[in-house]
Amino acid sequence: MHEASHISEPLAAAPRHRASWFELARQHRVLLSSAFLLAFPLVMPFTALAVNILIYGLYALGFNLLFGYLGLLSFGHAALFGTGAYLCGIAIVHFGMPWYAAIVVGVLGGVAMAAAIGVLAIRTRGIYFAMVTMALSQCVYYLFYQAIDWTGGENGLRGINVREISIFGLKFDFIDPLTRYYVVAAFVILALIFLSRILASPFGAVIEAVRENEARARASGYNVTATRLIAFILSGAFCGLAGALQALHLSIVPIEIMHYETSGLAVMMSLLGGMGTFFGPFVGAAVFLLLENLVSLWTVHWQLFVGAVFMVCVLFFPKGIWGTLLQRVQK
Amino acid sequence: MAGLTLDLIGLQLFTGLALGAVYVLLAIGLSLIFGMLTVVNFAHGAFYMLGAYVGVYLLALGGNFWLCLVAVPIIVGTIGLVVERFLIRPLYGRGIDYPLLLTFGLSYVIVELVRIAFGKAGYPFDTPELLQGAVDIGIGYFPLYRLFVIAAAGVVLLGLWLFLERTSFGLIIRAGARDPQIVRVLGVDVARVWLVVFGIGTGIAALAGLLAAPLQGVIPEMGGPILVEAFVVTVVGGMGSLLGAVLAGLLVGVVVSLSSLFVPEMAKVSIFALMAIVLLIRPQGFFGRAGLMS
Amino acid sequence: MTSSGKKPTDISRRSLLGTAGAGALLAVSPFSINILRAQEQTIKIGFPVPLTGPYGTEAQDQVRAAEVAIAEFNEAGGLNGRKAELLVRDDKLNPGEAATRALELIEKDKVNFIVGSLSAAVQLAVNNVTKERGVIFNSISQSDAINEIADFSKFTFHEALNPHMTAGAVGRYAFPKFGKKVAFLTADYAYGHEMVRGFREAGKAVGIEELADIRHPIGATDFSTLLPRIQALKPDILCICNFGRDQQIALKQATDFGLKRNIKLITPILLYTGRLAAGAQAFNGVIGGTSYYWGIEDQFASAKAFNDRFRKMHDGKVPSDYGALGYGGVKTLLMAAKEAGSVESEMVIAAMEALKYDYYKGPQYFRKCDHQSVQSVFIIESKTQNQRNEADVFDVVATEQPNEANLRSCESLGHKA
Amino acid sequence: MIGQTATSDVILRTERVSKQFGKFTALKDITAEFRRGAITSIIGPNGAGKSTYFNLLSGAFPPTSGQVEFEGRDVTGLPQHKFAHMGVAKSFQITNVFPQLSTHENIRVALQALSSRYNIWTPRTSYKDLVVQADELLHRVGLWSRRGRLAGTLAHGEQRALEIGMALASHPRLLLLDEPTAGMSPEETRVMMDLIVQLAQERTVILVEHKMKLVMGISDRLLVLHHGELLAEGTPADIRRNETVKRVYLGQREH
Repeated sequence: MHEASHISEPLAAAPRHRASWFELARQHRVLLSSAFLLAFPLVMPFTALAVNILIYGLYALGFNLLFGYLGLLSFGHAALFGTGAYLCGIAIVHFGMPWYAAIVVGVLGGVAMAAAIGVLAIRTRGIYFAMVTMALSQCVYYLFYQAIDWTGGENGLRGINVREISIFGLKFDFIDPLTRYYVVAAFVILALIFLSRILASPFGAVIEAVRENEARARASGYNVTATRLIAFILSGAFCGLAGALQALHLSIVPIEIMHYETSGLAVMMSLLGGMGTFFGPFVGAAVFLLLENLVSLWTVHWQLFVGAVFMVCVLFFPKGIWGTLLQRVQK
Repeated sequence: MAGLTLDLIGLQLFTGLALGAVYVLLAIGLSLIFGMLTVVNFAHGAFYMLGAYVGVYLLALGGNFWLCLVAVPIIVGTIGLVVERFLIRPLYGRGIDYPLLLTFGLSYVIVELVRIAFGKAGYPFDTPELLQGAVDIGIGYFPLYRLFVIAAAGVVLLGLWLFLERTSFGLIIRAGARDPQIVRVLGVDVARVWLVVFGIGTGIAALAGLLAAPLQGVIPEMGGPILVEAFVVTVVGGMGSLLGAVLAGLLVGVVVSLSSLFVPEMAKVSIFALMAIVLLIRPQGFFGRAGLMS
Repeated sequence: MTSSGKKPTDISRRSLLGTAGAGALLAVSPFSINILRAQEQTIKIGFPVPLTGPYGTEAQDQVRAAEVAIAEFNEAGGLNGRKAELLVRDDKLNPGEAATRALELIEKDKVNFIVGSLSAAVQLAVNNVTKERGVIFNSISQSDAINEIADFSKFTFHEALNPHMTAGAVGRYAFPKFGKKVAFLTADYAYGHEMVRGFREAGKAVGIEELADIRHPIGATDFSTLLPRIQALKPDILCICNFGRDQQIALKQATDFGLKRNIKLITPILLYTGRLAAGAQAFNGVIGGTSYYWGIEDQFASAKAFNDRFRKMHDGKVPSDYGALGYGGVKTLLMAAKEAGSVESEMVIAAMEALKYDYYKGPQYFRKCDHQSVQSVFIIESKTQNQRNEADVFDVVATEQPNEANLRSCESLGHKA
Repeated sequence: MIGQTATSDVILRTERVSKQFGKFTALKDITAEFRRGAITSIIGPNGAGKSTYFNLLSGAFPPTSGQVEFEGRDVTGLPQHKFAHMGVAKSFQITNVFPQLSTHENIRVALQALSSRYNIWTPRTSYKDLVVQADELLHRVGLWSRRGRLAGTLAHGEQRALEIGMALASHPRLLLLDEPTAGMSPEETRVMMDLIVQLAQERTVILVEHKMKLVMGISDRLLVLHHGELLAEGTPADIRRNETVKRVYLGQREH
């Protein structure tokens, strides 16, 4: 062992040198992502789609924190997304709250729902976790479905009409599509900063450790159950924010937002983009929604393409589009 | 609650059993596939739907319902074989999530292909003439076809049981479900066993779809909601347990039917609540093995 | 025309530019876009309908019929030479998707009007987007909520019938005829409840005895759990208050349970496409309402003209009920624009409110307070005998003439009028 | 000796612990004491229940009946992660590191478990003391040169050493090692045994070992398990003389 150490000294230093620009990009990923998001609407077919990509990207990002970074597959994230959207909408429609307060309510809603589902589901594992989260989110679906006075039931919640928003005394026309885009983008960038901090923090290290080796993490003194629960709740904060932004963007909250197919969307987008990659969820959301948008222009059978692309990813690019790209660049 | 009588509740129980019979057939295939291959088949609902459509197609070609009962599982089962061989097999050893995700994508593809081939509107599926109408079962009138569905499910279960208990191939499957390692040690070609199991599972799902067709008609989306319910059944019964699938299937059928009698607004949520409760008390389901999922 | 002869190339180049970099242009100067939206451009009508999903067939028929309205308008010279154009979008039966599509149509495509939607929730979502942006929306989906003050705006029009009208008409026809003991089988959501409300309102006048209102969850695949209970109640009439696929399965299973032997089944809306999909056996003898059935061409010249035009454009097919609504929705807006001589919202609204029209199903007009189209309701009965051809599936057994008294009153909807 | 209390020089004891797996009894009524500062080895032939006993001692799962006491405190049924916080560290029988993390990060993560684990905002690199301590531990277990390598790419012996480094990160008063030399070359084994002796100067060590010869030289005391029961207990010399033990080990060849 002592002899080996002399040989490997330069080896250890070498990769650091080779991928220096890659490392640099990695260190400033929030900055790069933000710059990209600011220019993004210019290349999109229409702004409302760009806003949707941001929002679904954020939703998938929240999911990815759990699945990509911690390795927990949830099929119930629609409940977190939907609760954020409904609570934000209800705050505006029924309580006349200002838009920023409503966003806070939405985020807190996502957090609270994640805590409730998490406490019940976190003890189960693997496939069972996926099933229990799905079942619990279906229960939440019917809960919101039945609360017609608050949610509008089947008809959805309407009237989340924010015409004008003021930020530090400046007034902006929220009906204007680009304004709407940049307001949403600002929140998404805040979320990216937050995620970046989480991943770099000691808790980020715990998440990696639990994903890598649960037994070892436990023996090292980590409470694995608590770690999962905290990650689930953090995930709920991101998804709740995404939901709140969705409510403001579309000015309605449809009950479909709680449907298990919405949970499936997060899975598909994360996997398409690249699980466990920082920017992958946005790539996944963009690819999914663009594919849906473009393909549905010339055929109503767009689901065939989406499904096929997804299968190809699972079979040949398990790291997803962004993950595979990163891997290529790294080499 | 006007008109609630014991007869009515009895009739409702019977209805629940008929409903449960379809759940059982779906769940048993899911469970078989999961128990052997540890694959959670998200395309199971799509195979169920495919069974109904193949039935529609065969009837249009001039076949009759009884012929379909035999041909449909064979045709769809064969498709299942192809899917296992070329799409799922490359994913073994990559963790439990990947086959799940693949079949999730596959379900989209199958549904859309059916829409292209058969259109979006769906087809009527008349109850076979011999089985039309209702019969008096002592407590009230009950549709003959529903009795037939219960009986057909029973026959399939009996056949499956005989196959598993009395044939050497069944013995291998049972051993493999307990411990795949043992089968490998015995020098059996595990890949072939898995292939066949997937084929049988999808074949039974297709049969369930065919049996359900006269009850609900046939549309491309018919596999979606029932897949979720079949998952509930498998999880409540214990993933991988055949006995669990049967008992939980009947239980879920009865719960749905009784809750829609007493608390209709809770009918849809009742089975999910049931599942959540079962899993919180007994995380591995009725007959599941603890720690299987770790 | 000669003076504008060279303009189209100019415009098409600009609109191409506009499409390619809509975002960029908009960022630099939002006004330039408005200037581009000059009078010479085509009249754009956004048409979000659920092309994918379980109502794809109905949606496709809506598009076909809307194309007929566009073709007629353009052939007649358009609005002083301005042609109309239909921008079809797939709302996927999802309100969120529909709202996004409505935003796309308004913000990117700069449509003048939006017509469309099939489900109630989608219609309300589109309406919420259009009314905020001052774009006229003529809904061709059936719901009561759109008439109510909370969702209504002056930009909101409703060409379709609503459940209150259809259920009411069917009830007024059926209760005196088949008996007073009535049970309901109701889909447990707003649309289902609205249907029941309509039946009850009609039943008050006749004095019906309500035995039970049995609810089922929307999207149910199994009604067998409820049917024995209904059977035990021994009603004269069972009102099936649900829609589309739910209705097909409910009728199918009710037939299997032998309910039809001594109970008359009625429903507010009998869908032409639904009847074709589920088959004659399940629907046989069921009575329901509809806003349109091609068979009324014996009654109305306008229906005959519309059917013939539709047959000519679409290989001899006849329009379905929802299809006809697509025609009516587009036609009314275009004719109002023509009347107003402009596509300017305020002027078109005034013209719509003043419109007395008979385009495809007899006389119609928009009520002032809620912009609901007052129109006749056809009572039809599904048949298995004496079919002249494949499309001949219903008999029109009665027609309820347009009458504001059959609508919910403006006051009860919250309007001041 | 460090941290010796007046209460007792017994650091860990088990009182009639048993473990059932379904109908199978893996351990039966074992009462034993482990002295502070000593190296105690648990030996026995295959299937004797060594690993089960080890898992009970380290808190991986609770006994079916009986009691486990650490420093006079009843710790039966406490969750695994609490053991690390009390000062009990363990290594696994099968190599058990975080393969996708760097060697340094493996140890840093283990160190972090005692302080800042649920902080989600401050960058982990700003905890300079942990970085420095991790480097010290890397030196200690001879892996300094592998600092930046992914743990999964290390040689088998190196991974075992890394595991010990991670176990030391919690400053354990009691170190539990499950067959630390399994699968090692003779040279690697020698280095590992030296390391264990060195570690034992500052803390109590309990070893589970299949190869009896290996531990005879370094152990202060030995426990011999057979068929889930405690067969014998004593100094290496006692055990060497014990006829029952001889019979059990002669019954099957020692590797």
